[in-house]
Amino acid sequence: MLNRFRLEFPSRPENVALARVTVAAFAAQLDPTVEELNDLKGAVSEAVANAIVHGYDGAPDGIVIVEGILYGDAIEVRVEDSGKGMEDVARAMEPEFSTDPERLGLGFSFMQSFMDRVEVESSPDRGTRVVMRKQFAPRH
Amino acid sequence: MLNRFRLEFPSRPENVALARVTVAAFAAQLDPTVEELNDLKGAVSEAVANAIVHGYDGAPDGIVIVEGILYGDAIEVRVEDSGKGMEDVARAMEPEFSTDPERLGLGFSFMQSFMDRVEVESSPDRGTRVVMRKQFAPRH
Amino acid sequence: MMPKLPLIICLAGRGMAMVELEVAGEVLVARLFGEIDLKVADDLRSTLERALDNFPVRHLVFDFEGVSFIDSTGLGVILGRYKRLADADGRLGVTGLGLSVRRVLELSGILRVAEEFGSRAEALEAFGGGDAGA
Amino acid sequence: MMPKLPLIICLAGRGMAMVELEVAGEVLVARLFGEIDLKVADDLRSTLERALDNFPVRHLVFDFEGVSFIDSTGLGVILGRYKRLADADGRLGVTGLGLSVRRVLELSGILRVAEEFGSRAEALEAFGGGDAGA
Ligand SMILES: Nc1ncnc2c1ncn2[C@@H]1O[C@H](COP(=O)(O)OP(=O)(O)O)[C@@H](O)[C@H]1O
Ligand SMILES: Nc1ncnc2c1ncn2[C@@H]1O[C@H](COP(=O)(O)OP(=O)(O)O)[C@@H](O)[C@H]1O
Repeated sequence: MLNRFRLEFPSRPENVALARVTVAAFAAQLDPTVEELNDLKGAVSEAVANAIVHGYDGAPDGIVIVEGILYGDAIEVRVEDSGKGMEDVARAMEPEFSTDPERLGLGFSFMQSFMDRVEVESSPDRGTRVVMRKQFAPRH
Repeated sequence: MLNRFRLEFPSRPENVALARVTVAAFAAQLDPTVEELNDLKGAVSEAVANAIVHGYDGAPDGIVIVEGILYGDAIEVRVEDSGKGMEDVARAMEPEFSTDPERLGLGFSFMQSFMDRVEVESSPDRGTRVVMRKQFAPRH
Repeated sequence: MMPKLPLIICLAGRGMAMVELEVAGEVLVARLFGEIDLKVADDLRSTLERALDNFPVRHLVFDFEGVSFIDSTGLGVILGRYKRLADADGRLGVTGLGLSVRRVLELSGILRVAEEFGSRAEALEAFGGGDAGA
Repeated sequence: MMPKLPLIICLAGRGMAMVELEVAGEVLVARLFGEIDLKVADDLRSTLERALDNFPVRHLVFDFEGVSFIDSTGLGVILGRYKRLADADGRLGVTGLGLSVRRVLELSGILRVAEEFGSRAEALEAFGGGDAGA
């Protein structure tokens, strides 16, 4: 059986750090470099912040689910909310597209820079799932 | 709504550290002292190691669940397995009682030293749940 | 002449300073600390806004030396404040960039807009903020 | 005279040394590193057993300086190895105790059995292990 975890928490801003730390501690089993770990934390932060800010519109009582799975030297991270979802994922993923003028619209771009692959499934009123994968440089 | 989390992972030895780090990151929201955090990590380590070693007899494919809830300046941590359980919890909790000659039988004693309260529910073949509580010194 | 502003310290949550502000002449210098993410974004934004409302600031300097992590939410707060000043020829200075902070400043394009300095003192000198923060 | 054993380094998982062993005369000195919990317990146990099987060790010294965490699983590995030697008047030395390690050594009663030293060299001198590890 592959190693994996599932973490659930309410959509409170202070839990973005919880998600980052948990994913980093899990990924530490692959002995990643500091840069790889920073990238991973960055991607998790973007996805979880989006779940809270957009998915649940900042309400603190939504449930965010973060899962991690190790495949050899690669990690897959899934971030899921049951929030408002998106009509047009492709549009949302365009750099500098944001529905919030206070934000940069760079969350998905950052995830794509930090990880090797980013897939987003979303449906309006049902929620959003972001599945990201990163291959670490083999350390053997 | 109180802040809380739920973490699930398979009963692999490397996940004891994952549980420690996640609980510590969650508890960090209360700004605990280094000693309080060390105690908390120690208690989590004992309970999760027990779930793996005793609950699942070292098999790596059982599911361990760790939950944390913040109540004001206190934290409650629950560690749960669906493993073999115990006939006699009171006996198991006696200092230096162990069913494994390679172990010290001090796990529950440590949990009791590290936390303010430790409650154990267990039933043979159903599993075990350890509920622990620790009040942090107010930091305001 | 603007009086030098006594240090403003803004606390993030329980006891951790997330930003320290100083106004020197027309320059607002913000030293950031810790993890700049959604948790501190609202407080950081309103602290900076209050300073911009109350002092005739033209230029902004951010010192990231104490920052261990920042994401696009945190960068949005910074860029948003700079936008208030950019139309009036305001300048944005950054200093103290560690590896991970530099990476996201680069990715976000902020490093194309901002001027990087070796220290707060250098930034202040360049922006005409006098000797504060030296 | 026993030859001084070349350093044995035992790797825990991917690249992190969890214990370094040295035999000096009748003393086995183990420097522990990192988090000593269930993850490394089996490897640590068998590494120590192998050393005890292959060298005429009477006394044990554990240096905890590099240890950031240890739980009762880890302590069990240490005490279990010491039990092999205790009947033959073996002595147990500990050194490098940080706050958290000291706390669990105290709670477990190990500090009542073990002798604490200021350094590995002092322990070796007390146990007659010659100049190794100095
Ligand atoms: N989990 C989500 N739920 C609903 N909408 C989302 C979610 N994540 C992203 N979006 C939408 O996609 C847009 C772009 O996201 P992103 O690139 O992260 O930029 P930003 O968060 O700065 O707006 C958001 O403005 C939002 O409209
Ligand atoms: N999660 C569990 N499932 C089944 N049995 C358990 C569990 N936790 C503890 N026990 C039983 O209680 C005993 C005492 O536990 P503990 O005080 O932690 O000491 P140790 O783990 O060193 O044996 C164990 O030896 C085991 O028989």
